[in-house]
Amino acid sequence: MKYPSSLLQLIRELSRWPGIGPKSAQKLAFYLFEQPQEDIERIARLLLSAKEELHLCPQCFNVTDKELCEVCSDATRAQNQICVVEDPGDVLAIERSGEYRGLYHVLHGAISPMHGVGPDKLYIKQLLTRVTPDHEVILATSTTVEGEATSMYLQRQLAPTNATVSRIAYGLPVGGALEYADEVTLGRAISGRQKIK
Amino acid sequence: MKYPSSLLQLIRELSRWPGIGPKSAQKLAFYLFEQPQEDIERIARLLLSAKEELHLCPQCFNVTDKELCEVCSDATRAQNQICVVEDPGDVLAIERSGEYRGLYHVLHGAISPMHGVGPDKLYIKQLLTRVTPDHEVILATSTTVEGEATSMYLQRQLAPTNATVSRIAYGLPVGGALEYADEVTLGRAISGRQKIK
Amino acid sequence: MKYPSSLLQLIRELSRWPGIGPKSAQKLAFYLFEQPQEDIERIARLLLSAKEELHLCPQCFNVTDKELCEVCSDATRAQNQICVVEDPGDVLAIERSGEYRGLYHVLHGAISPMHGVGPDKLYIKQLLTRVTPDHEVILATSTTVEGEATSMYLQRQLAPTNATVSRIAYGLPVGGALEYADEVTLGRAISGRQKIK
Amino acid sequence: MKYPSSLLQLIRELSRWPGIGPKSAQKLAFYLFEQPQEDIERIARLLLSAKEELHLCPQCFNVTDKELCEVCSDATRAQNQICVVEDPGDVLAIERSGEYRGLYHVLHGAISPMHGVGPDKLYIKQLLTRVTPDHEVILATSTTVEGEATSMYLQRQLAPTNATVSRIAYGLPVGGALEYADEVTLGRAISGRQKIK
Amino acid sequence: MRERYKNISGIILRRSTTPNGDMIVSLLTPRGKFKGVSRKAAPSPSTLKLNLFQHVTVQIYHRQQEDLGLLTQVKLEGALSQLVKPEVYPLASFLCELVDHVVVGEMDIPQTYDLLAGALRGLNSHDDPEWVALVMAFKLLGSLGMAHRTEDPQGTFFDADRGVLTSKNSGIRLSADSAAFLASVHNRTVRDLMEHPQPNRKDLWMVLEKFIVTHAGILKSFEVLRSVQ
Amino acid sequence: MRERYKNISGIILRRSTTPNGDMIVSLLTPRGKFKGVSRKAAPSPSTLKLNLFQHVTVQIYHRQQEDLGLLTQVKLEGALSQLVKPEVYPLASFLCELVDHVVVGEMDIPQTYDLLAGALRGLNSHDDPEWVALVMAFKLLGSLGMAHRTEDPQGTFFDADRGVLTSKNSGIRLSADSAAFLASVHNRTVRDLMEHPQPNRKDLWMVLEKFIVTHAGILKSFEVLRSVQ
Ligand SMILES: [Zn+2]
Ligand SMILES: [Zn+2]
Ligand SMILES: [Zn+2]
Ligand SMILES: [Zn+2]
Ligand SMILES: [Zn+2]
Ligand SMILES: [Zn+2]
Repeated sequence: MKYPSSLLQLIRELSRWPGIGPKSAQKLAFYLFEQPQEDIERIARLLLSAKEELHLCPQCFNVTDKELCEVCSDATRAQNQICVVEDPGDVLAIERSGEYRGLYHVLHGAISPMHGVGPDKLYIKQLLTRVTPDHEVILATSTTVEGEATSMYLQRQLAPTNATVSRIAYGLPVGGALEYADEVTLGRAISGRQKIK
Repeated sequence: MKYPSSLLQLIRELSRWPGIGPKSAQKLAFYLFEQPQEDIERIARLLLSAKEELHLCPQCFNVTDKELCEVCSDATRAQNQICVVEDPGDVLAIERSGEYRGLYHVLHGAISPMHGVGPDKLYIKQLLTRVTPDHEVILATSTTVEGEATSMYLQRQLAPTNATVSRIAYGLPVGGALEYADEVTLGRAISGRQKIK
Repeated sequence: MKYPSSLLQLIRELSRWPGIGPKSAQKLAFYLFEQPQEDIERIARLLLSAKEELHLCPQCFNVTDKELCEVCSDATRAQNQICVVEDPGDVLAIERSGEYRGLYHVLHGAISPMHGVGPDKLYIKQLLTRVTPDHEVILATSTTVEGEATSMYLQRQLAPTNATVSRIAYGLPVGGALEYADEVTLGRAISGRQKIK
Repeated sequence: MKYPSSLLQLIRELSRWPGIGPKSAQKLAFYLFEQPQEDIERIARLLLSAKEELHLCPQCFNVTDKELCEVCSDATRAQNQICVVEDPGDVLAIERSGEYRGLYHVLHGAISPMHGVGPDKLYIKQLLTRVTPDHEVILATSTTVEGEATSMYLQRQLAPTNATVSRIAYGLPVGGALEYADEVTLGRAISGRQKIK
Repeated sequence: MRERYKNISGIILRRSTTPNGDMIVSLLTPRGKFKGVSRKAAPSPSTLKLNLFQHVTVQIYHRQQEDLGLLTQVKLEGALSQLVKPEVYPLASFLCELVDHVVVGEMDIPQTYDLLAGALRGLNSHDDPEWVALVMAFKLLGSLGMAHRTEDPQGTFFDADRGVLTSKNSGIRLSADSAAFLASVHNRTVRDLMEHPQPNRKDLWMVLEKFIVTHAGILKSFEVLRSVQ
Repeated sequence: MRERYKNISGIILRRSTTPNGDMIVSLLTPRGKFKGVSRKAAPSPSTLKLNLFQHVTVQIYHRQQEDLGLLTQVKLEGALSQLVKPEVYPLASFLCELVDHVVVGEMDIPQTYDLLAGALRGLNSHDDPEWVALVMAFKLLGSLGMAHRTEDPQGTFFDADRGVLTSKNSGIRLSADSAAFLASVHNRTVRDLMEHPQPNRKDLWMVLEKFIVTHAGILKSFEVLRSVQ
């Protein structure tokens, strides 16, 4: 039996999406088929309008549907703090934490020579032009080898700007038992301990 | 910060799909945003055309884009065999096995009183009208309690048709070690053993 | 700090046991240390007495603490049926199923040239001397490539004995949905289907 | 078939150990049976000698085979630092990190009213008698609710001693991507960021 | 050392698959209802054994800050093969849904547990499964503190709102047999009740459904139950 | 966005279970050898498909700082049912162990991949599987840069230490047929070699084993191979 080609194409397309393997793609396709017509139309419109309305903020390179993104155009946020992250999703995560009220800068990746990603492929130049001596730049790239390398590279590049540079804390994730932390993290948690006044 | 609403809506929509949690939905949304415009248009068209072109075959209730589905309209397939399955995906799976050359009947579910699914919610009446005394009806519903109950129910309903009724074999899945089979399966595998000539 | 050597040795020993990683080994060691003295003595005695009292049955090569194992010495069991399995644990599993009342033969492994296990490393010769033309030999090795190869090898070797030889059934495990069965298993489940009288 | 009772007892005993379920216990029992006699004897001796030789250090309550544990009797370690942990395994983990050269205090648990563990069930009184104004007490209980509650309780109890009290750092585990950190951890990682000089 | 692993033995009341592909299982034990999740609904030997109505022993792993324990090992203790028969399946579904609906979390209910186990065995083998379900449904309600009251032992009406057998002309009118049954069900043994099946049960089913709907809520299996009666 | 999921299609060279209960699988692809782990050796539909000699497409999830990717989904592309026959199984095991032994990590080996796939198909269907194995073993070695050399095309000795066909009286003495085979095997097509099977192969097996032992190390399947020859 040949499967209906529109179904096959849909399955093939879905299986290319990140994190969706061949089995899930088939399940998804049947799921979508069983949704009412108007839902499918809504999904299609959502996809198109998301693509159409969204672009990168010219200042922080986060995803936005405004000319300047909502963070960059919010005068109540600390204008002298820039939190540097790898991906737009990281902005979302930090915002959800509610602990940060400054600006962002999205690099759109991390330096990874093995994958052919050099500093020039990231929005690093644009960061350097934003930073003045009054700024605090918070390096919030991930703590993977690539994230650390990117963080180190940025420290060097930011030195001439005379801005304050800081790195997010290493330590124990909240809610964890010590036995589940690896020794490197544990070492960092000990050496980075905080005095309780 | 408020996230762009088109992005939020997309994330919310994707997180409703089966097998996609909130984290994956966000990842997917950003992935889709990073695809070129024409790819997004293609995906949207795929979704719409899949929905538009596909419907249930009026004979076997499998998903198809033809008037009668490809299996039902294939004269070379054994017309006197009907394999009864729960879902369209099961047809795909059995076809891939290459072991079956008859027709199908898709019930679109299994009897589950606790979930409010009685026999009347499935395409059972339509099956009964198809079956004649010359048919072999192969019950290929799953081996869960729900699938077994459905199979038992169908056996009773099919009795008056005088068709031959058979049930797919229980036993050890191919590629497995005995220690992973539970005792019920193992018992079936022993009692259903096949003589080697 | 050097850890107490008796603790380290215990952890190292436990981490060698199947299914116990280094983390669990440490956890177990501390758990054992926290047990009362008499419990530890009981465990030590259990280990020693299990090793001392147990040996392989000279007829079926299952683990036993009798001269002849309990199955082999049970006159009510069908003496003309021999179920051939890879490991003693398989006997336990089949017994729990309650579907079998014959004798066993434990091979203690499956043929695996890559791991240096040829037919001569298994209790195959001993099986061949047991089998007479009146026997039914049920091949219940696993359905992995290694188990299948062993089953095929035994079929050939058993042919001259004129015994009836059968193979456990392939099919769907009880309790499963079709979508989880791979196509090979599904094919076997269809082709091995059973008529319902 | 009744299984050999020494085997059954061994399986039952093993299945009581933490993290070992009924299936793993059976596997382990067969594994142990297949080990040579001298190995089993060695394991039994290990168990007994571990129990016999080990006890709690009268100063820090870590597990040791010396009168005073190796850390407590090591004059080169910083005598004015006490790292408070829940379990002996935590000492092992911190030692492996190589970042700490002071002393320890093992509480043997965390406060958990739900499980009937109050402060009096832990070695807290013994800690309070150790601490002088010159000490730095590093609270390294876990970051779970129980660990936090214990840490807070200790802060209160330690206040009158005038010792310096600190808490291990919260933050991102080393090697992780931001997207995998929960928002609470992320918030802590941002607010606890370290200036790079 | 706190233990994160727990072994629990009980009857599977319900299993459902989340959109995420995980399987959530409700287990009735003498100590209440426990829920666990089996990741990804993959047919590991574990999930295969997590079938409706079965008696299993599971190992539950409790993670930090998650309320649903993870099912890590499953041992099948017993399965009743006849519960899938068309005349039995809706009845077994109904009893399990009822118990799942009423029992919430940990509570001491050894009697309810024994009654449900007995009910399933009865449904599996008795030649009048409908009577088993009817008797055991009332008994289960009683064990959960939801027995109806008897205002008048001679009453021939059942007032579902108040949950009483009454002689006032309100609610469901009962046959003499049914009235006698309702007046005595919570005082008689299961064995005695089973030995005196009642041929006409329409009104008892009506009473049961109305009583449950009023005092516990609507069960999904009512619909299927009615369609097969 | 970096992708942590990768789809890889290849042939399963080896699978082994760790003491921990995980299953580690070696996969040969045109781009080298990949290893992945399937957790806990539970017979998820995935692990069931991860059988020796099979052609599969797997989804590998790469976690931070772990070199072994996690096998998350498996699609069976093809399985050859006759490889378990007693006269074929040790031969298939031998070829896979050889390739698993020599190929280390990522490398561009489309030819080796095609040869192994062809060899397994040949073993599955050809009525002289031993000849298939012999020819393909030499071809596989050649594709991996381990071809023996020909010092003298008329030579009738094989010097395994130097890996040469020679006329000097050293090493294994060859029949005329075998010497001709060894002189030409790397210049002839598989088809041509298959069309001219050689009845006497004892010395060729000796050459092959000695050559592999000297230049690649001992294979475990040699022992079983010898016992069934
Ligand atoms: Zn911006
Ligand atoms: Zn059709
Ligand atoms: Zn449907
Ligand atoms: Zn025996
Ligand atoms: Zn053995
Ligand atoms: Zn000490």
